[in-house]
Amino acid sequence: MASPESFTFTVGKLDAGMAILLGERAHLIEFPSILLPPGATTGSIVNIAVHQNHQAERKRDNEFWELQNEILDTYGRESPKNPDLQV
Amino acid sequence: MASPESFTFTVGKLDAGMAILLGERAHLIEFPSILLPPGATTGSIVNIAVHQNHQAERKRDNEFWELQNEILDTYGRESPKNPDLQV
Amino acid sequence: MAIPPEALYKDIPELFEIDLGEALTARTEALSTFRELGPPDLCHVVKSTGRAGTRDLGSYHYVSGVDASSSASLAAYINSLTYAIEENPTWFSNAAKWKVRNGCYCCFNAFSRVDMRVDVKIPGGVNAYVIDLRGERHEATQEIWQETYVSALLRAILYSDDPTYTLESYRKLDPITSADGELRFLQAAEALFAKGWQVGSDPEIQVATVVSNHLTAGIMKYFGDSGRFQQAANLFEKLRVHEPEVSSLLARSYIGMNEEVKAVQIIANAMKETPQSYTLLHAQCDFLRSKGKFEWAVKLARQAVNCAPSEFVTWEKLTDLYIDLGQYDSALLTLNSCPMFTFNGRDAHRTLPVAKIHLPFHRAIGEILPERVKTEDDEADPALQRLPAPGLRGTWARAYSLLTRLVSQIGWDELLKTRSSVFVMEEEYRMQKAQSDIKTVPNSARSSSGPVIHEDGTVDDGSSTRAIVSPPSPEPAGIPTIKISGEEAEAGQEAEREPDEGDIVSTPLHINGPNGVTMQKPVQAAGEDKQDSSDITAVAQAEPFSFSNKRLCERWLDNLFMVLYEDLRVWTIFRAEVAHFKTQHVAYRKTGLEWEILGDLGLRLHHKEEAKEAFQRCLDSPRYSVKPWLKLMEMYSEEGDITRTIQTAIRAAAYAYADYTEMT
Amino acid sequence: MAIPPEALYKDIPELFEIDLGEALTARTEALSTFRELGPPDLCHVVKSTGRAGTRDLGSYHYVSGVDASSSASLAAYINSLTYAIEENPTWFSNAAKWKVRNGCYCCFNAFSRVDMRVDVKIPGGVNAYVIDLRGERHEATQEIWQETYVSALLRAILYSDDPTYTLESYRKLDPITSADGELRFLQAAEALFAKGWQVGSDPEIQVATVVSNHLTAGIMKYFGDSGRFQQAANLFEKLRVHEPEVSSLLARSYIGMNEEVKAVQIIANAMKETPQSYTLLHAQCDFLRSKGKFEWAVKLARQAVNCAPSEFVTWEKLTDLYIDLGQYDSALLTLNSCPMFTFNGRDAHRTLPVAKIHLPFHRAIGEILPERVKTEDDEADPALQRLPAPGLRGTWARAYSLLTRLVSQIGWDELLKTRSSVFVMEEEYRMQKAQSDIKTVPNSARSSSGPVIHEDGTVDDGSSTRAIVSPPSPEPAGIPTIKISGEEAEAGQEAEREPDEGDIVSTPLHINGPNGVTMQKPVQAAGEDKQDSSDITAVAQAEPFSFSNKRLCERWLDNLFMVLYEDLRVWTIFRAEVAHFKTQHVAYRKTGLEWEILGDLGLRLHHKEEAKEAFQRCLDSPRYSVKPWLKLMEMYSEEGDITRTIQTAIRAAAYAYADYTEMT
Repeated sequence: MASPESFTFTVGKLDAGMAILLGERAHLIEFPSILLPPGATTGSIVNIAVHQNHQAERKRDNEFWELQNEILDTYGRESPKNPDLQV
Repeated sequence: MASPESFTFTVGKLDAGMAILLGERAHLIEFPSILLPPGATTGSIVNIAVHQNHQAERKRDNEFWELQNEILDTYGRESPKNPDLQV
Repeated sequence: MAIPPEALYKDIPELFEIDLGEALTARTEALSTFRELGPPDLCHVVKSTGRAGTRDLGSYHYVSGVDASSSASLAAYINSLTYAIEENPTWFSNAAKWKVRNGCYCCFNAFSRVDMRVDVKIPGGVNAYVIDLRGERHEATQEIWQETYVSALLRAILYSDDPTYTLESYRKLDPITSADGELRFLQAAEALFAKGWQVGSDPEIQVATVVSNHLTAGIMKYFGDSGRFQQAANLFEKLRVHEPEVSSLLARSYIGMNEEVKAVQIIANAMKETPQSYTLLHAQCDFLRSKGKFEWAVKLARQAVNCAPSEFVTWEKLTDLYIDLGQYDSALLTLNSCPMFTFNGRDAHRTLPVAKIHLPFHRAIGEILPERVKTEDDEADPALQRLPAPGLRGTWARAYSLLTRLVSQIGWDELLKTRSSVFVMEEEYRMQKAQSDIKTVPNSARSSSGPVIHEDGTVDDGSSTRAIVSPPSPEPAGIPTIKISGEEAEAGQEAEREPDEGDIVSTPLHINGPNGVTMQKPVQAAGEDKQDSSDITAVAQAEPFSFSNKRLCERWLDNLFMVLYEDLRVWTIFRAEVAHFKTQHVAYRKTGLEWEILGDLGLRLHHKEEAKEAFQRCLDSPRYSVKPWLKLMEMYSEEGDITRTIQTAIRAAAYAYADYTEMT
Repeated sequence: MAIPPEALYKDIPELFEIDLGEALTARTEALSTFRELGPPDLCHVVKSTGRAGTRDLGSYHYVSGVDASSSASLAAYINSLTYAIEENPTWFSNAAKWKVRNGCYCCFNAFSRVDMRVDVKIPGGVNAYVIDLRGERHEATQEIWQETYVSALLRAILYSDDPTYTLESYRKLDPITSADGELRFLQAAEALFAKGWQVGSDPEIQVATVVSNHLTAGIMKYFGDSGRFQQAANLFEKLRVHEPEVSSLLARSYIGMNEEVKAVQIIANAMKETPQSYTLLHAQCDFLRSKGKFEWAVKLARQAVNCAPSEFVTWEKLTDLYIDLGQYDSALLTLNSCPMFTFNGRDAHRTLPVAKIHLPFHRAIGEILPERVKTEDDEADPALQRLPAPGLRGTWARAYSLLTRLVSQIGWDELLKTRSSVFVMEEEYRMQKAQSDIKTVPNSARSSSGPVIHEDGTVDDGSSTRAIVSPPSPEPAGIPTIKISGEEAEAGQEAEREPDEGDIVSTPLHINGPNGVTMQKPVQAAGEDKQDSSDITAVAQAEPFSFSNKRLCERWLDNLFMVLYEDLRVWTIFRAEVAHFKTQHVAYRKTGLEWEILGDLGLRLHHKEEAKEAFQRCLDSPRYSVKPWLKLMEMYSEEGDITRTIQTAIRAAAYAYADYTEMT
């Protein structure tokens, strides 16, 4: 079963770090308080929507492999030559 | 400072119950895995948006006070009368 | 060292010290371990002959119900002990005359967390002082005395008839013996009410509040047990002016007085001031429940959970209501979300080795009771004695009670079906995980994140930090290891239950469920802390579940299912035996203790009639045990059978008297 | 019981048992407590005269470096002890002739978690068997022998020069004395490589992996210390076929051989197979760092954190790089996110009371060294001895090291500014909370949710469940209570630091910072577990923070700031004194131990030159201590001062020899 687009929870308890959110069917979760909207208090109802950001993933992966290539180009192409000693 | 509309995190570690999400500036949070999209894995980037649902709050509060009124009407209006004994 | 008989009390139990004063020292050292109300009062005396060469004796006992409102009243108690020593059997005897030389009464003040001490020299003076948690002495103030007085009263009220609270040499006096005493109690309770949260609360309460604590529990119990709520109501009327939440107690008092309309109005008004108070919501909820208005009640219970999601009692109430409504899925899911609290038990003294224990016993009352000696009636089949359920305490006991209620309504098979429809089962979990592992995880990463699994199957999961790894659920204190006839419950192992050696039946019988269907052993559910099971490798790259409509089962709840399985298995065997012997017209024999255990088992599983029969069978044997009488007393009382209630009450009172409870 | 001198070993340290065989029993009982590599081998013998009436003596010592690949090699060691007993001083003496009657060698197999035992009777047979964690005997297989051999080698490599590992009567032999021995080690390591994770890992590693464990650490140390990476590289070349992650070790080996291009290529190729391996990312990261390519390195370090957020080392590396880059805000925030692990220390034997300790000491080597007796040079000012930093272990020690690096770059004042700009400070937190409390919370709810706060300020926060309340951060093991001249650090209390009685200066001096600015004592930051501070009432209805750009400071990090403050305070006073005495042309006197402590302090704070001076001053005193020589040896070595390096190395070797390290 696919997850819904958005979850609805009631704020049950609020601390500096974590909040307890209560959902339907006795669902209880710990949720980081810092993600809640500024006005949220005990008893508030919040909607939470989580989506995958495929575009950002692609961008990040591209940057990573570009960096790998740069490293390889810079440091992995040639072995140092023996110095040519003039006697 | 007001919270932004949406937060972006990278999934760092995934367990059956909780996931570790990593944000900018070494921000680290524990997040309920059940709220993540079905395809999310370690390394996925997710956007999280949390909004207060004022409408649902009003609806809930209205229902609560209606219930209170019903209870009061049903059980709190009259004291039982002494039975009228016919001798 | 031999204790001469002429040094003993006539009627009072006592323990003789090995080293003089060690009981006081031990109590002082233990003070900082008292978290709540503290243990009963300690009364220590030094007995002496006054003769040179005879060693003084240190003797102590525990006592509750003594008026601890002033040094004079405590000194009076110690003085009363001087007349309590055994008289010389012959007046002209040359045996030494023992007297109480001095005494020290210790009474824990749970509000200020100090020990009140009264030293009495006989003859001589009275010296009262306070010992704090670091063992330092202080002056006692009038406020301290009041707090001490109330602390002592609460212990007397709450500990005296608590069957789980046993203490050697514990003397129980009636704490309040006059209307005047009652008035003083009420006045003191009013003065200290705002501090009530400091004395702690029931084990099922996470955070003591001004209305959920031992003080309020003591008040409600004292007046509730005697059905005289008027005084309590008067008290709460005054208090709710400052504390709107007190309305929940006031409302309950009025309901106890059959003043329902008034109670409803009080709740409605208070609700406007404190709509977030779960105690208030519960008071309203209980009322509606008593009227059968479950739909309304469940809404309030849900609201209470929202207000206090960290409290066990809010989830418990909601679960109960889902059972009332027949919503068993929701009941199980709600039960699964109950927070479990470590069970600490009552504050206790440290037990010391003693030179002698003296427990005087009188024939007069003893003639009604059986001999207090161990006989074969005190033996029982190991299978009965090792049932894990009696070991449950606190929140686990209460959660188990919900589970047994559930099973008594829908039956074992239906319960298992419900369970597997709401919780992820072991096999599903493993298959799901296995697939993810194969798809996403490179070879080397398999053992790189998650616990280190050794070849021998043990798991070394290292230390984790708070923010990174969720700590495992606390090990349910009080649930013993479950052994099913010596065989460990294996995860994923589904097997027809076969009784073998060690079961209570000597002849192998099939285990028949209530409908004649064979009873299935429960499959293990996939729990939150399955990460550390040796058969599942935890992997960082594992995908999340796609069962979004199913929940992970808490480990403690899984354990309770196994406890329930044990109870049901034994019960089923027992009933099958009874039926079998009946059809054979053979007498079914059990020892007194076995009948007692079976009675408890029947009660746990809500089989009242069979439990009653079992307790009645207890009485056929001359076993010294008060429990059957107490249980039968409760049952007859509920049935309205006055005659039998009184008969059993008399016997229960006799047992209490033999255990140093003095009724006035 | 007196131990006759003729029963003692000539050269080997030993402990004599009170009860015969108790050392073996104690080890068997402790087996299940060994979590990782286990303790050094135990060699127990029974000495006897053979005469009737003379009691046998039980003697044991610890030893590492013995070849544990077969019962024959262990038996050979025990046999060697028969020649080690003191000769009779006069041959015609009538004193009893003591002999080793039998011996038992115990060697812990960390892979299979069993103890290998070899019993030898002299004269007589050899009996080898395995004792498992439950104390049961088993047959030894060839595989078990191989694992035992490697376990013993790893202990010899990793424990022998670990200055924090002290053990009485510990004899250290060279584990590998020939090229053949080295080859055998490599072959065994290859065979057991896949099981390496079972032997555990460094205290800073949360989860041992196939490339992060004591086996890989031992290999890298053994070959790395001698700069002979070729053999290690050969081994890893073979292994990486099965385990791509091994490429990280291979690459490090090539870098150690100055084959950088090859290393880079290996990493690049392996990265394609296992891009999620943090060890691989770190190998690349370290290489780039050595080239000064910090911008590239930090990207890899960030990626490593994403892959392994539960590992301390990934956050540590990232923090280091932010310091390299001068991004101090990010450094502090990253440091704050480091997971902290409980420090367990090395597996240890249980210390038993002994009848006698025999530590033979020879004049020949002793002439180079000072007298091994306690003198006033072993005394030190209490202020120096109570510095908390030396007590730090594991992840806390490493995190502290990052903090001192940070402060050495930006200075104390700048560090405090950075701190208060990224973390919520106590006062801000309290004001924010206080406002929320006043606005939103009705009177009765104040004490209704959150910990119960007693009148005396103690807090009873009750038990919580995993899902409901986050458990408090684990108390950092090893950080002692910080007392600043006896005064507790008070939250929100900002005060000019004034030295008083107990400080190392006798004359009061101002504490001057490096720039002549007075040093400020740090204000406490608002931590995650502030909920249980008595001055802040936790309230369910509290609003969340509006400081979304500020973070809550972890309690352990706050503690480390206080530790740092202590270190800096003492250092500042010390340097001020030095300057003062110099201008007065008065000799600045300190004891040997004090100079040693000041040297350590200087090193911690990255003041190398001053630390070197302090250690040199240690040498002026005749104090028996190897530390100054070791530290100076490292410093001279880094400076390339060959002569001095050798001189100090000779002295360090002399100390090691006097401590029963036998060099071949």
